[in-house]
Parts: sequence; C-alpha cells; structure tokens
Amino acid sequence: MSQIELMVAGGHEVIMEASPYGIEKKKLGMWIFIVSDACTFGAFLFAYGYMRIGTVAWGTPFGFSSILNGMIMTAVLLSSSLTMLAAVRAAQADDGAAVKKWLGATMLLGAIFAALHLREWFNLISEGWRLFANPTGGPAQFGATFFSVTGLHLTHVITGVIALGFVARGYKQGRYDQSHVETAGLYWHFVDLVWMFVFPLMYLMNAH
Amino acid sequence: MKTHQRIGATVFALLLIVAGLLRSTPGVRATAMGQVTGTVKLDGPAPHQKPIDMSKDPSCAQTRGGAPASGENVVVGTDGGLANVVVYISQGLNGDIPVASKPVTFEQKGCQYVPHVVAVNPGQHMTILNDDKTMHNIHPDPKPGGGNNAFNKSQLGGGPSLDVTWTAEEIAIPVKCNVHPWMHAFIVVVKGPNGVSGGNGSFKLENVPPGTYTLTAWHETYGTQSQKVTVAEGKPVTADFTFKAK
Amino acid sequence: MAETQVHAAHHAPSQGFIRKYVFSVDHKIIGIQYLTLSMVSAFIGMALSWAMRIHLAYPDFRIPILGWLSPNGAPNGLMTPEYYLSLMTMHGTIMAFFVLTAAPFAGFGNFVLPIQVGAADMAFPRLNMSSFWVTFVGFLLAAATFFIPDGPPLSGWTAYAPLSAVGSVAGPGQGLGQTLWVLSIAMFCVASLMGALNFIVTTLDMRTKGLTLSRLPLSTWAWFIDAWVSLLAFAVLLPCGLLLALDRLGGTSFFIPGGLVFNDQLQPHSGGSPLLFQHLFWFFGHPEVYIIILPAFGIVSHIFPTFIRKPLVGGWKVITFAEIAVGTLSFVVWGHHMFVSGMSPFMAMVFSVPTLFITIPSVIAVLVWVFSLYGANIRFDTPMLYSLGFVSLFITGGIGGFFLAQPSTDSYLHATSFVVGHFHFTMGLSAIFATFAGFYYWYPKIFGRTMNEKLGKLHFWLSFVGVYCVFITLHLTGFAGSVRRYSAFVDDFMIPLMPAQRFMTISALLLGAAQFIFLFNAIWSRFKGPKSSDNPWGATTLEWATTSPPPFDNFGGRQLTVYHGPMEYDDEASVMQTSPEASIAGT
Amino acid sequence: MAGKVFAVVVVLVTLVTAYCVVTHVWWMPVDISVHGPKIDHQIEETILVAGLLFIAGQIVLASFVFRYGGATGKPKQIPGGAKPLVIFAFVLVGTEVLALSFIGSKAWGAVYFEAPDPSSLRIDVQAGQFAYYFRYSGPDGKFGPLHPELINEGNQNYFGLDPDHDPDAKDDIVTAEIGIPVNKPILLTLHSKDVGHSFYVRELRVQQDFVPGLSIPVHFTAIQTGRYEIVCTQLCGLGHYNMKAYLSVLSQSDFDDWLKKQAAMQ
Repeated sequence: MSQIELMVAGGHEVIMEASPYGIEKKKLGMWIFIVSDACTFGAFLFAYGYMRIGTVAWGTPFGFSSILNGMIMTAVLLSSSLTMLAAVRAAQADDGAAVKKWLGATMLLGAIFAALHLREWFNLISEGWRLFANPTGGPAQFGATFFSVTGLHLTHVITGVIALGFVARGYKQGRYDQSHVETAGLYWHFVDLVWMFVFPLMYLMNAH
Repeated sequence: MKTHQRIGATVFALLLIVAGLLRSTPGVRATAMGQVTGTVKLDGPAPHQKPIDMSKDPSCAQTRGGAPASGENVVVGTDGGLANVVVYISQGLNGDIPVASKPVTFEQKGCQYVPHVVAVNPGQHMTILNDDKTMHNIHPDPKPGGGNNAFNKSQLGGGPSLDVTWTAEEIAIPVKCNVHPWMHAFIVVVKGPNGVSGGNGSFKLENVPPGTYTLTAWHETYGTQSQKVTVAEGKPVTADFTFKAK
Repeated sequence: MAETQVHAAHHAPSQGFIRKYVFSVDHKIIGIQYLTLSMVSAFIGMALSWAMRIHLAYPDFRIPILGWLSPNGAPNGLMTPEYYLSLMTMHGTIMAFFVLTAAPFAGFGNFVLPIQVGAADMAFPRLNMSSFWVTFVGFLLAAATFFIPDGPPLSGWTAYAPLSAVGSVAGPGQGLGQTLWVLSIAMFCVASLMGALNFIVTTLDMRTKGLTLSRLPLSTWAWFIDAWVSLLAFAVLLPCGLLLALDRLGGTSFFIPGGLVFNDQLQPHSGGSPLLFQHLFWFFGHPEVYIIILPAFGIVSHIFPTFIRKPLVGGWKVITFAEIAVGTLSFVVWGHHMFVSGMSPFMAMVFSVPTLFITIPSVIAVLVWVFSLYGANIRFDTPMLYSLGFVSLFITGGIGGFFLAQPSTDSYLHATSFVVGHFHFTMGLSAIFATFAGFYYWYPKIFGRTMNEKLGKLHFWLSFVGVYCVFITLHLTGFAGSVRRYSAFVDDFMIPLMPAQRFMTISALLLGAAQFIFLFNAIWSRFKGPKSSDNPWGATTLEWATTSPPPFDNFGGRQLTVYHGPMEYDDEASVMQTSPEASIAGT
Repeated sequence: MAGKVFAVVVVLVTLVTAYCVVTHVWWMPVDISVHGPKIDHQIEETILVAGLLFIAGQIVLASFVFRYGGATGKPKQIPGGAKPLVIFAFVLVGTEVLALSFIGSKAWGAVYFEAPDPSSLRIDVQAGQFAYYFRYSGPDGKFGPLHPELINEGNQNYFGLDPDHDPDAKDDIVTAEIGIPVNKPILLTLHSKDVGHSFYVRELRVQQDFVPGLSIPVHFTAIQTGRYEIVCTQLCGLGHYNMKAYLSVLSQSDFDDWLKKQAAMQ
C-alpha cells in the first residue's frame, strides 16, 4: 500500500506527498538497516583480517570435503536468492499461491543452508575446535573468528527464515502486501551478499 | 489470651537460655589442655635474599627509617632457626574443633607484610592494618573452588582496618600488593591449634587437647614435614623439625 | 505490524496510563522520556564528578553518603582509589552515552523532528518506543554496577583492553561490573541504531508537502546528518562490544595477547591485539564526539535566526555543508587518539592531517554563527544566551584541538588534564549548553508553559563563568604535566598544583550548585509557569505552527504545506514556513 | 544589557586565559632531552597560531554581541555574504593547518623517524600493575630470553628470567630505578606484562604507551643530570596514580658506579 492510500485509509481526505524517492518507508528502512549491518559485518571481518595478518601459523582446518560442503552451501544460498526473486515477482503480480510457493522454497533452502552450516560447525567442534581452542596446538584465533563471523551470519539466516515465515503467513492472511515481501527480499539478498564475502574469507582462505 | 502469651514468652525465653548454655558448652570434655613447643632449623646454608629496592615509592623508605629491606622467602635466625614455618595438627583432631577467638593481626609496615606468614583458623577474624603513609592493595589469591574467596582491595595509608575471615582450610593463600609488587605474604588457614616459628625458629601450639596427632610443618620454600606427637594432659611436648637447604 | 493499524494508532491516542505515558509510541512522550532519563543521568553524573573533585582537592574530606552507598568502596566516606576510578568510569559512561548522546539527539530529536517535518509521528513508532526502552535497560544495567559487591568497572569509558577483557584478575570491578558495562553499552548501541534508522527514514520519507531538503529546519538537518554518523559509528561499536564480551565470557582472545601475567600467573589467552580494540573503539569513538556535537550545531543554528531576527550568513547551505563535512571527516581521524599508543608513527602523520583539516568546516560553522550577529537585532532571551555561550565554549574547546591533533605536541599533552579540559569544552559543556538552549527554547512547546526568565539567566551566568573557571584551569595544569585519571596526587610533581586543584573543585561545586536552579526552574515552571502562547519566540518552523503542547497527532489531522525555508526573519517581521505569503528573506 | 555583560565576561575570560598561558602560570618543566626543544617549539608555535584564533574569535564574538544587542535598526548581512568567510576558512585556516602539519611532522619525524644511534645504551623496560622494572644486559651485552611463566614478583623475578638455564640471563641487571649516562643515546624497549601502561617523563618530553604483546622502541638522549619522575599515563587499574619510577641521569662515571652497585645487589 502506498503512502497515498494509507492516508485515505486513515480517514483523511488530504493527500500526503509521496515519498520523495518513491521508496516506501519500510523498504527505505531496510536499506538503511543494511548499510548499518554491513558496517557491523565489516567490523567483524576487519577484526578477522587483523587477527589473520597478525597471527603466525594460522590454523587451516578445511579439507576437500569442507570446501565442497561450503560450495554446496553457497549454491543453496544463491538458489534461495533466485527463489526469493521469484517470490517478489509473484507478489508484484499479486499471485498469492506463487508467493506462498516461492517463499516456502526460499525458507527451505535457507534451512538447508543452516543445517549444512551447523554440520560444519559440529564437525569442527568434534575435531576439538572451540572459540578458544585449537586442537592442533597452534593459536586459537581461527576458532574465535570462524565461529563468531559465521555465527553472526548464521543468526542472520535463521532470523531471515523465521521472518520469511511471518511474512508468508501475513501475506496469506492478507495483512501483508507486496511491499513486505519486497522488504524481506532485500534482507535476504543482503544476507546472501554477505555470504559472498564470508565464504572466500572464512572457507577458501582456510583450506589446507 | 494475655496469660497464654506470657507463658509462651517465658517458655521461649527459657528455651533460649538452655540452648545458649548447651551451645556454649565445649564439645570436648573440659580438661587441662596440652602444649606443643619446638624449634625449626635449617640444615645447610641459607640462600641469598635479594635486597629490595623500594625507590618506586619514597614513602616506604621514610617509614622504614632507612632500614634496608630484603626478600623473606627464607629467613634464618641465629643458630640456624628457620622463621615463618607454620606448625599445625594435620591429623588426629576430632569433633568440634574450637575456633580461636582472638583475631590475628596482619600489618603492612614499611612496605612489607608483618608477619610474612600468618596462620588462622577458618572463621577466625583477621585484622588487616596499614601503618604506612602510602596506599596498599591487599590481594589474596586462594585456589579457585577451594571455598575461599579472592579479593582485591585497597587500603589507604593509615586508613581504617579491614576485618577478614576465611571459610575453608587452605595451606598457603598467597597475598600480594600490586602497588608494591615485591610485597608478598602467605595466609595459612588450618583448623585447630597452630603456631608460626619466630626469628629463632621456635614455635608453640597452645590449647592442644590430649591425644595423638600428626604434626605438620609447612614452609613456603621447603614444603612440608610431619611427625607424630602424643599430647598428655597439662604436659608440654617438644617436637623439632629440620628442613634441608636445597 | 500492519501499516494500517499503526497508522490508525496515530490518530487515536491510546488509553490508559501505561500505554499513554510509559510504553507510549508517541514520539513526543518518547522525547520527554529520553530528556527525563538524560536529566536524571546528568545529575547522577554531576554528583559523581563532585565526589571526584572533592576527593582530588581534599583527600581527607569524608563524604558520608558515599560511605553509605558503598561501605567497601568508600569506608567511612573516604574514597579508595578503585572507587574513584569506578566513579570516573561511570561519570564518563553516563555523561557520554546517557546524557550527551541521548539528550540533544534522541531527546529533542524525537520530540521536535517529526513536528518539524510536518509528520504525525516517526516513521516507525513502535521501533521508536523500543529504542527508548532498550536504552533504559542499558541505563539500568549501568546503574546496577553500583549495587553489586564488586562495584562498577574501573577501566574508564574507553574500556581499553586487556584491562577490560581479562576479568577480575585485573582488579576490582573488572568482573561482573565490567560485564554489565559491556552489556549496557551493547544495549545502547542497538537502541541508537534503531533510533538513527528511524530518524533517517522519517526525515526522508515523512516530510510534508513542499518541505524539500533545502527547506528543512537546520535542527532537522543536523539530526539527519547525525543519524547517519550514528548509524555507521554505533554499527562498529556494537561488534567491538560483542567481541569484548566474547573475550570476557567465551574465552576468546581478540584483544588479549599471549604471555600476560597477572598475580604471577600466566593467563591462558594468546594471539589477540589490544590495538585492534583501540582501532575499533576509536573508529566509533571519534565520530561519537561529533554525534554529540552535531545536534548542538543544529539546535544553535536553529535558535540563532529566531533571536537575531535574520537568516544565518550563507543560508542553510553553508552551515549544512560544514556539518556534512564534519560528519564525513570524523570517520578518518580516529587515529589521533592513538598517537602514543604504539601505532606506526607514519600512521600518526596520516591521521594528523585530516584531524587538522576538520578544523576548516568547524571554523566555517563558527564564522557563520559569529558573523550572523553582524548587523542583527539580538534578543537576549535565555535560549539565545545559551547559544552564544555555546559558540564561545566551542571556540575555546576547538583551540585545544590544535595541540592534540599534532603528534609532536600531543606526545607531551596526551593523557594530561589538558585533554580533559579540551573535551569537556568541545563535546561536554558545548553540547550541554546547546541542550540547555534547546531546553529553554522548546520548553514552552513541550509543556505549554514558559520557564522563569530571571532564574534562567542566573543559571546561565553561573554556568558560563563556572565552566571557564574549571576547564581552563584543567588546560593550564595539563601544560604543567598533571596526569588525568589519577585518584590522588602523590607525585612530587603534582603537589605544587594543589592550589589549582582546590580552585577547580570549588568552582565545580558552584557550577554544579547552579544546576539546581535549573532543576527547580524546570519543575516549578511545569506547574506554575505562565501559560505559553503557540509561538512565544516568533519563530517560523512547523513546531510553532501547532498548539503548545501539540495534540496527539501534532497538527490535529491537518496536512501542512510548506512554502519557505526556515529562516524567514526580518527584524520584527517573520513568515511562517506554512504561510503562502511572499518571502521576506529569500529563503 | 545582557549582551553587554556577555561581551565583557567573554573578553575578561579571554584576557585571563591568554595572560595565564603567556606568563606561564603553570608550565612545562625544564627540558632535558635533545629532541625536546623541537616539541617545545612546536607547542609555542601552536600557541601563537591557535592563540590568535582564540583571541580573535572571542573578541569578534564579544564585540558583535556588544554592538548588535537589542533593536539597532533594520538587520543587514555582512557585505559579501558567506563567501569571504568560507574563503577565509579555507585559505587562512587551511594554510595554518597545512603549515602546522608540515612543521609539526618535522618535529614528529625528528623524534620518531630517526633511527636510534647504533651505539645507544639498550635498556629493557617492563611495566606491570603497578611498577616499572628495568633491565641492563650486563657485561656480555646480551639480554636473556624472557619466560613469562617464571615471573614471580615475590622472589623479585620481575622479568621472568631463568639465569640457571640461560647463560645470557646470568649477568642481566634488573633495577627498580633507571639510571642513564648523560649525553648518551638511550634505546628503551617497552613491554608490558599485563595491561596497557605508559612511560611519561615530562622533562624528557617522552610519552609512549606500553602495549601488551608488543615491544615498543623509544630512544632519546638526556643532556642534564638529575632525578626525574617517570609516571604512568595509561589507566591500568587501582594503583594507576601510584605507578611510577625514577629516572636518574648521571655522569658516565657515576653511572658506572651505580650500575656496579646494582649488579652487586642481584
């Protein structure tokens, strides 16, 4: 619903000027959030880079299977961006069934990503990696940075899956409209984009 | 109603008095207490104790009146008497072991701890005094999980005394002052009678109930030694220890 | 959260005390809540500074109330060194975050900005409410540190690692107290980010018809720029705090290097870098001082035209671009806090140049204010006096910056009381003066009553002179090498400075006492002050185009149209922004 | 009225401040280092530049407030509008800050970019809560390696030396006070055993933080004998205010005697 319709819905005959940039306020808010969140991720990755440069004998625990797992995760997350795109398209076309279908697909892919990621985590943990421990006896910085950076990303993914669930339900019940789907889509693409930084930095650079 | 209350109150008061009397009766049969005395000696040359440079805080030298200070890890008196050895009963005490009622004093004087080693009972009060013009922080560091709480607290020069108690037995809690890093001391928390050897190596355990005990001597550098003693009513027993210099 | 529901809520004020005054989504109530929280915090912070100043100048003076509050920290009312440092840490934290960041930005911004853009509320009212309540929880966490056995942390508001990261081995207060502190700051970050987001979207999206960016009131401009700086800076402090919390609670070593020995015991950490903490902290920390001062710029630039009865020199553009330049440059100067920290000396020079160049936009802003007075008809109401006081303090504070921006001179003055004097002038008292200006200015709008002018002026004179007495003296003792963050002066070197210490303490006590005049005035006028008209100052912006206090939806459902910029003044004449009359000042 | 009072107060405050700075009511102590005069000169230079801005700014503010208080006729803008102000700020202040950057960076470079003299006397400095300790390499000219796990302040092993196993550590001399020969280049290596500390000697015009995990070099030459305070300026905990040591600048022969005496005390 645009600003103009909103004002009418509020019972006012006066018409408020539409947003100067033609962006609905939730979407604008999401963009601003993304700017801020990018800074947060940036600071985490800066800390990682700082640690990485300053540490001799950095632990590189990832073998072929982990990298393969990471590639699959990347593929899954990228596909979820595509399904998200389809959901937004469907919302724009006002195709409720399709929105439901594509949002469901996105959530499923997000959940698969999270599951694969957690599998990787548990592998590392069973190998003895912790936030503060390196099973090979070297510096513990890999564990600290890997778990915190990917943990932050994983939190974003899981939050996203839950949020998509709310959006899907709201859309089905008619409380939410296309703008909500688009806003959620913005967030989802951002989470994907972040992964495009996290994957090479945290996985590829730590392959032995 | 009124009478009931009065009777109730009287009964209650009587009960309190009886309970108090019971409580104050010592668990051990009141007999004449024994005493253990002895001397701790060091066999061999005493290691060199480094002099301490206190120039960091000029007020230390002032309070010392220019008296030089040196490390106190091994303090040997005349005739090879070893000071700062805690002698206590490590086995044989049973039942309700009384807690010494007199507080021990632990002073900071001339930027050193006096005494360098102090022994207390769990629950016994310890009075910490700062006789210096400068601020000290008292920083005991008991083993984690041992029941005693670490703390780190400053005490201004001439400031009010601190009152501390320890809850669990612990042989040698190190104490430090971070403002004057050379300052260190040990607090030994043991149950029952105990004594710390003085400058000539002599010590005394008072109020030891008759019985057979394992007597243990602990020194911060040389570790522990034990021996059996039998204490009879009202008779002083002698027990000597000799530590071998490393 | 359907849009329609929120929208409907704007126009039907919630019923019941709790929904109306406590968990209110009304930006005006939230603004007042922020201002109240700041005022309480400010008096707490001031009391802490009193205690510290008394202790410094009269070390044997007993402060019984401290002995009662913390028998451990101040036995018999005599402060221990660790308690002094705890009070200092909390003074810095409370003042920097809960007063200086909260009052001029979140407080006035919340109350005024939506009205100034002609909106019924902020873009996201519920988010706005959460901002305040998250801030409040953060405040409670910080305040709670006073009541835990170990006391508040003592690592300063900058919480440098590893002192703040290793836990209680580093000293009293570094256990639970420091953990609560980190959580409190993380809360504050989250709240500030939500607030900044709301401010930006409201300014961009909620403006009424005809209110182009070039017609925005200068205060709105400043809040808008400030929101951007907040958004980027707090987004970095948050991870900085999270990593610090991980070091403290998760056993990581982001900020803790290997080989540390506390109490003769080797610590289990390895591989971290204390400099990483400093980089992350100051990447936030320097913009933070501009987060504090930019709203002050805005408030003063907004008040000036009303009381000089003409537009500022250069119109909205010069001052606004100066603010944008300051905000942008603030992100590339953080290294000047680290000149003597072991950072590469080459980097010191790299950071020195932008630090010196940030002077240029600041000087432009000052020149705009000063030269706007030329040929004016200045009215000296209390808000204007405070604005003029702000300009004077800001000039004085800015001058100290020259010394601290150059690594060579900073290497002598760093960590002396010169720095303390400098930042109290620039970001502390300047921002406080602007806040007072805003308070006296908007009070009639907020409460519908006018504050007592005589008491206001008395408050101003005492404050103005008091500030100079205290903080110029700090500069001077700094030249003499008096070191900051000392809980007592035992050096041979510092003892000759004791007369200066006593002078500052007495001045600070008087300065603080003057604030009670303000407190009395603010509370008394709320109930007994003369009723105010809708536009008592003859101002032109939208907040004066509605009743005092404004109705629930700000304009009673009216949709305003804006025809002019905010500075339509010409002597007695002025044209409201909403008036279709011809422009008289060409804005 | 209020405007006139304001103007008078501002002028008074400005004059008193300027007086205090110019007459050095509280001032920097005597300078005893070779590089110090460069820093002092830079401070004087900055006082001149910034002081002029300060006085000019306050006086102009005061005079405008004095002159334009109340109704003085139809308001007018300054001739030329904001352009001259912006140009002034860019050109004059810009030149000023550029000049300060250049001259200041020379002073900075002279202190920090100059390589330490190879013949410098090397001294290790260890800071910890809340004291400094200093280490001289002894006759062999070599510092023994450090073993943090061996640090035991009660035994006065402040650095964590292991003289029983490290031959280089055998003759290391650890002192609580730093003695240096006058007119000889000194190279300190700063390391901290616990938290951040700082090494500040006002008379030397040296202030440098200790950063745990880093070894930071500092070099200087003292040109005047005497005993000076070293104080900590980086908040390090409850004993921060009491964390200090003394620097003794001695003649070469006094220094040799002093070091011998310290060696005997090990």
